[in-house]
Amino acid sequence: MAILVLLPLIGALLLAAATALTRAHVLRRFSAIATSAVVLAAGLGLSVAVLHGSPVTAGGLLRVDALSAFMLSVVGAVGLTATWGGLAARDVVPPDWTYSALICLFLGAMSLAVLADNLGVLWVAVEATTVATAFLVGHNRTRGSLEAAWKYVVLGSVGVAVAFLGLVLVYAASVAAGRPTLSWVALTSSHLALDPSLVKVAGALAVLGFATKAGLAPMHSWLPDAHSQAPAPVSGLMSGVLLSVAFYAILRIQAVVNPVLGTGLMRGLLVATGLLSLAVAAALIVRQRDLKRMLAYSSIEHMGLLALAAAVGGTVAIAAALLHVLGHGLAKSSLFVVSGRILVTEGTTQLARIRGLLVRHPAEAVPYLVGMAAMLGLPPFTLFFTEVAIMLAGFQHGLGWAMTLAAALMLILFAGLARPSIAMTFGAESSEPVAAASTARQGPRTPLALALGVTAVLGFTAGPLPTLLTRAATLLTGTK
Amino acid sequence: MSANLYDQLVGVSAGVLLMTSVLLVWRRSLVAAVRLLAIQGVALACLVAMIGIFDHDVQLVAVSVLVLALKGVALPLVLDRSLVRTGTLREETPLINTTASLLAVSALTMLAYLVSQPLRALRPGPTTAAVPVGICLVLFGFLLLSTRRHAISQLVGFLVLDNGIAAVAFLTSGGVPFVVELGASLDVLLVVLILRVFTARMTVKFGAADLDELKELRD
Amino acid sequence: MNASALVLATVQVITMIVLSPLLVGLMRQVRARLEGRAGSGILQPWRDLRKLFAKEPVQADGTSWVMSAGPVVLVASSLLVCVLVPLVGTATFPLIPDDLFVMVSVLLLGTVALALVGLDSGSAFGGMGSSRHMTIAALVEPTVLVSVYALSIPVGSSALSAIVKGRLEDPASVAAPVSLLALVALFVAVVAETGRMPVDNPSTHLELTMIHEAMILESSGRDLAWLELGSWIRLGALLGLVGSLLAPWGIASSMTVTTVFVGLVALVAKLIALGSALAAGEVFLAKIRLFRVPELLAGSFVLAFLAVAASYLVVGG
Amino acid sequence: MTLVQAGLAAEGATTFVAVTAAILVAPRYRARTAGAAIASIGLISAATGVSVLNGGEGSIRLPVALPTDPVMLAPDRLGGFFMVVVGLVCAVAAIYGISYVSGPATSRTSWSAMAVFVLALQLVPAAADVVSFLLFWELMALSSTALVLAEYKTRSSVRSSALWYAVMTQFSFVMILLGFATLAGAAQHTGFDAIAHVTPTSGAATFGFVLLVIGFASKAGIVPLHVWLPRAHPEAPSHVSAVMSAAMVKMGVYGALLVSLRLLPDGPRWWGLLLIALGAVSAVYGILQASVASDLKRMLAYSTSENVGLMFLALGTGLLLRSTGVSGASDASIVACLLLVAGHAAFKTTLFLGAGSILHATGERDLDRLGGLGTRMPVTSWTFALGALGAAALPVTSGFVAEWALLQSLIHGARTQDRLVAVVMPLSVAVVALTAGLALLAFVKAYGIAFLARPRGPGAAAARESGLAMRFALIISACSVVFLGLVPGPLAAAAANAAGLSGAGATRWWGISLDGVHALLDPVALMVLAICLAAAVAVVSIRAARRVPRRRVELTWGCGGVRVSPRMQYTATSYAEPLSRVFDDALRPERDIVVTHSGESSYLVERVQFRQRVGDVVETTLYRPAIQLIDRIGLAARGLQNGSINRYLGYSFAALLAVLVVVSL
Repeated sequence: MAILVLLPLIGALLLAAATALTRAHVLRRFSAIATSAVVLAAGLGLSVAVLHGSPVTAGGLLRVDALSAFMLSVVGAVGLTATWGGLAARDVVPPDWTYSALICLFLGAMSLAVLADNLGVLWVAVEATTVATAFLVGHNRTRGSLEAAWKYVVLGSVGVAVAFLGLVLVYAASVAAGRPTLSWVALTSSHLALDPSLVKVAGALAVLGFATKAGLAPMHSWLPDAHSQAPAPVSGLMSGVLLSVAFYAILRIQAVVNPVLGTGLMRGLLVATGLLSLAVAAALIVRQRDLKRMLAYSSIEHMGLLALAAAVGGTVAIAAALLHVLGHGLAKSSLFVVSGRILVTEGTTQLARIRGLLVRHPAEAVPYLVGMAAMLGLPPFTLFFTEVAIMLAGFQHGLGWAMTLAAALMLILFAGLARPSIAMTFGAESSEPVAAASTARQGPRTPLALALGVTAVLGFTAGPLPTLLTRAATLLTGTK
Repeated sequence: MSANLYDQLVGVSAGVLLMTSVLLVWRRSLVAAVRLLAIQGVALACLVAMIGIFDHDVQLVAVSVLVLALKGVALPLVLDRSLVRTGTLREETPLINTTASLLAVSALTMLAYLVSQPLRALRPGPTTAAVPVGICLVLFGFLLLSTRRHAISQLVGFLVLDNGIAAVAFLTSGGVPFVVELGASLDVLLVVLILRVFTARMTVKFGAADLDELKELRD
Repeated sequence: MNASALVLATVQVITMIVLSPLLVGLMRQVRARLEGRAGSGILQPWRDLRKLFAKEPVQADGTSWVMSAGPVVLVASSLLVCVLVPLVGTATFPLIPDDLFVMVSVLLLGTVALALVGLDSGSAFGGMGSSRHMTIAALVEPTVLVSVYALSIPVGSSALSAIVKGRLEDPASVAAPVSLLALVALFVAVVAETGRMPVDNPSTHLELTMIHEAMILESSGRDLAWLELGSWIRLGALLGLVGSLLAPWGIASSMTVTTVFVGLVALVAKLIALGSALAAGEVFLAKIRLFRVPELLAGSFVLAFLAVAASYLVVGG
Repeated sequence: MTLVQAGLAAEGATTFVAVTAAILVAPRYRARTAGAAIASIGLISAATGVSVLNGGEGSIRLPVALPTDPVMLAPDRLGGFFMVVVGLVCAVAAIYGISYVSGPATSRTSWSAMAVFVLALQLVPAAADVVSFLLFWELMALSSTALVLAEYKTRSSVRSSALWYAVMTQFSFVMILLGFATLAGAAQHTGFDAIAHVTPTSGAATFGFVLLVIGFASKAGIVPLHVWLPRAHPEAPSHVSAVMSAAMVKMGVYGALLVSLRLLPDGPRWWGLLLIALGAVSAVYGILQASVASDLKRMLAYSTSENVGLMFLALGTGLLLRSTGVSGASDASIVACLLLVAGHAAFKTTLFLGAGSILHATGERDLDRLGGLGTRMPVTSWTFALGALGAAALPVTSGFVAEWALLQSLIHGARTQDRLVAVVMPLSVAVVALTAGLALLAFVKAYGIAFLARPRGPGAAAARESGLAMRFALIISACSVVFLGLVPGPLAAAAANAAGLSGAGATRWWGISLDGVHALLDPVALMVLAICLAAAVAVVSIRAARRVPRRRVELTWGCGGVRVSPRMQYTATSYAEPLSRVFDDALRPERDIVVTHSGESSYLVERVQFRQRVGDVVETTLYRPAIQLIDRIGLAARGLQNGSINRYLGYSFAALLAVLVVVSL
């Protein structure tokens, strides 16, 4: 079992190293996909293992419980969607080696983040993702990408540094409690008397820091720039999982803090940032001009919703949040992949200049529409169930007012997303003929079909998935 | 060494940390900023070393060497090199003028003391008494970051912030576990290197490392 | 009960067929005399009908079966109203409520037929008349319903016969302010519905002012005859209704030959009285502008509504 | 496995078949196979509904990936009633669609969407808990939006209509979600049975009720939430608009009934007043707009919001009277509400399908360009005429019976000392009467202008009768209008059964009797009487016709022998002109008249141009400003992300300081 835990890390490192050293075409093309496949396989394997047994540990610092296993699978699945979907067709030259290697490292870092039992290691991994993605964001070497990369690195690392301060204080608290540790299990174990006033500061700082990586307002500012400038698969990865990994960190912190302080502090922080994120997303999507920025803001919206779910707490809400992470990751990464293809065929991501897509490039319009429907939380897609469940749970846990506000903002967001989507896809404008080359250069369709199909049926799955989600949720909430 | 001397030394190095960071906010010359940063790194290293010696913690002494190498030597050098490459030696007017930022500094210091109250209450002692300095560094670093317009001075601000966190770590609990410490410093080093590369690219693209150039991406 | 209802129905239908042309003749005669003309005699409408039946109907291109079917429907609906409304007696079919709403909608069936005839003619005037006619009908309906509603409150039933009976048994209610208000309102509504002065001038020859005449402009021969007869019967029936509500005396509440005869006589008396009164009034009135008509109707509606409110104040203490 | 379970499962299976058929079958046969499958979905659900009404029970639990309360389908009687109505409508519409959809609408997507749409429509009334209700509700919204978009290639106006529709329907969804969430939060469970235990006087109940009413009202097209209706109905393919108007809108009514009868029975009396007010306003406003509209389908859409208004009014009256203690009349008015539902379903289906045939044959929706279709399209003409009779509530049609019942309950409801009722009832009577009168005008206009006299445009002149399936569907639905009018008894009994009331039933199995108000109506007898009289008249006239036959001439009277061209006929616009003048303030029509004088004298007029457009007052005064406001906010908000990294860091710094202050206080 331990090998399963180490597999994703080792696999990622090896593949990255191999790509960097040999720089072989095949590796440059496929190493990223292979890495995601490995991660996914490990995630699924571990999920099964966790379901049938106790948490799997390896080397003291790594420990896999239901939550980690689920998140690992999410990383793998979304990674597969993004990388495979981002795979350019044969006639294009494969990406250069740094690109592929860095993506491998990126995936490895995220896997480490969700596998780590030690909050310190978790932090290191999250910071490592910043390092790994810095050059990916700046990959296009345009003026814009450079600017985006700079903002991303500075804002990201500063925010994460704040989180580190929080962790330091947590450690201090544990030292004061007589058992110096950063291990999550140890910290959540009830017989560790942490000093409340210290934990209060620590928890607040940690959440604030990781919220930066999670793209929650008001620390979200790096997100639209980075997402719009990075290559489509990278944007997909960042929006699909990176944010969620940071959110995972927040969940872990919350699980440490709540037993000590009660739910008050975390709830306050999360509700505030969640509503603020929704508000920012709504305000900036209304008059949005760029497709990828629009998608980025929709990510902010969904992170805000997740924050609200975390604030609500309780098994149903947390389980819904986790499922939401998966659904959002799959759909959003598909959408970013499509946006990349639109950029290829249309030569722009400006909403005003994309028209009549359904007539001219159905292969792009159809997945776009399906993905957007999933984003908007329409049935049968997963997000419908999760959003409804979060709302209901919110009202049952006395956060009705926040949910009402959130619903109002999400209505505006619905309009803001639906308007450009309808405008760019529907319409008879088939003025310029379809470029023959462009159809050839569109990437594979299977990954998108798979991802969106999974999102569509996931809500209706009975059996192992609910159990896994419930266990993960109970891990965090402590309630049985 | 005696507890008294220990207290003295801790106080002195903490003072140096605070002094340097205030000067960093004050001065606008980038060269001076890098030098001050180096001094700060050294002071931090001394602090760590002293705590290590006082607690007879060999690992911590080793860490102090690492800190010295990284924060006292390596990073300032990196900055100095890129400073030479960009060629600009002075930060032109920051977003808020020096007086205002110095007032802000005092306010932030109060806040730092307020925040670190629980720590001091938890374990009274020379080290915890110096914790507010660490918080101050964090806040000053943030202040620098959000008011300075030059790439290098933002780097400086980031490093000050990092020093602050490190200081807090060592003062409160003699540093986080070694693995984490290692990973953290490695990350910081990488981040700085990356930012330096970007600075280089900027100077190539825009002819200067002026952050006002970075206003292309907007809604 | 059912048999007697059948008898009564036949009596009322036949009576109205016979009487209503005479009623119209009477009204014309009264007007003529008041205007200092000799007049053409009470029987003139019957002569007109005979003449029209003898003439061949002329129908323009583009017109359809509606031109010939509409008039029949109009007459049928008017006759059905005669069945439903208590004119001579109050006996009713148990399963066909002589219900206010039923009565009104049967009436409207005729209105619609007339309007369609107007539209089918395909000339500008037909459409104009039909449009005006429907507008007025639409605005009249609330008044009719609410006023009869007001009358129905003391009785506790919306069946016309029940209302009339109730008023017969309790003559005090006839003079009650409620019933007076309601009756005035109803009377205005009837005037508007049947296209008399001041809403419409039945004897105009200027197309642009026509309402009813404009609709039947294209009809001729027996079509025209039916249309005329239908609207006359409807006028008679409505006046009869007002009569039985205003002065329920003499109406046959039980079915014997004598009572029915008395009822007939009473009906004739009421019709003569009301008809001549209406005609006399028309002499002193000028047709008002079409767009002043809504004001008139709004006024009558207010009266009806006041009647309802007042009746509650009375009933509810 | 009970009958109901079997029925629900069968619906699901048939839907699957329909979708696969729509996707796999070759275009030539697609319409037939998919249409047939969808029609059978409707019939199955109607059968299921019947078995539910006969006391059948059974539930299906849906698998869900979240640890929520069970997500169940278990239709109760009320749901069963709606399943029957909606199912039949869908069946007829699907049959019609078989020969209606040619070109864009026969695509895979539209047929699959149609199948899903129909399924969702059947399952909304079957839902037994919040989640499943919302699930199928939203599925219904999604699929119908796809259907509204079906003809996007031919008209660009489709896009904006679809956007309006999507946003408004999402609005209603959000309101319903919040409302249900409030109630579920109070009940701590999502099952309807659990929610039914919430005390109606509690604040949560009030909040939930208001939100739910808003949500359902906007789906039902109640003014002022109706703006999507006159946009979406015209743009959708006609059989779809028939389903939307006759079935989907009813889901809003179902929701209102669900809330006020099953979930929160005997709430405070202002709930009833609220419903009455909403209903009255939208009844009058809707029919006013309908009578001045010249686009046929737009006019039908507005008349829908009139009819739904009447349903809300009936329901509200029921609640008000119940809370006053006049149980008989209240039962009668609730039954009347259900009668209106069924009646409207019948005639509105007929009318929309008829409009579809007209559109199909002439390519015109604008009444001002139609005319003379009566001779060219006899079947359509007759069926449309019957539908119009129903919509105008004339005897003896479904609409007539329903409005008769409503008025009976209104008039007898007032047998009480209660002052409030004493004021509300007569006002309601007046509203109903005015509505009926205006409806008469509107539908005389629609039928007369479209089918009588001479064609006003080339499209109408070239019209031909429509295809077999279309005629079949038309005849079926038209017959249902008359049937429900002649034999309302069973329907009334079913309605009373569905609402769990005793106030109404059948007499002599066909006639309707409202025991609550001691009122009987035997339409057959009325019909027989009418026919006898008409026959007598007809006989006379035929005998006269033997003696003097008809003569055809070519001219109509044009003030002295001018050649009368079809352009001289009254158009729909001119027909409604007096009315639009009378209600000038409520409608605010935009008229512009350009008079060009001939050169010499300003008294001689050379040409006169007249244009009149009646917009939607609610839209211009309520929605436009709101949209502009949000737009302006969005514009201003761009300043937040002005690209300066210092500012971004400032945001983070401010957040940090704020948090530090908060935690250290």
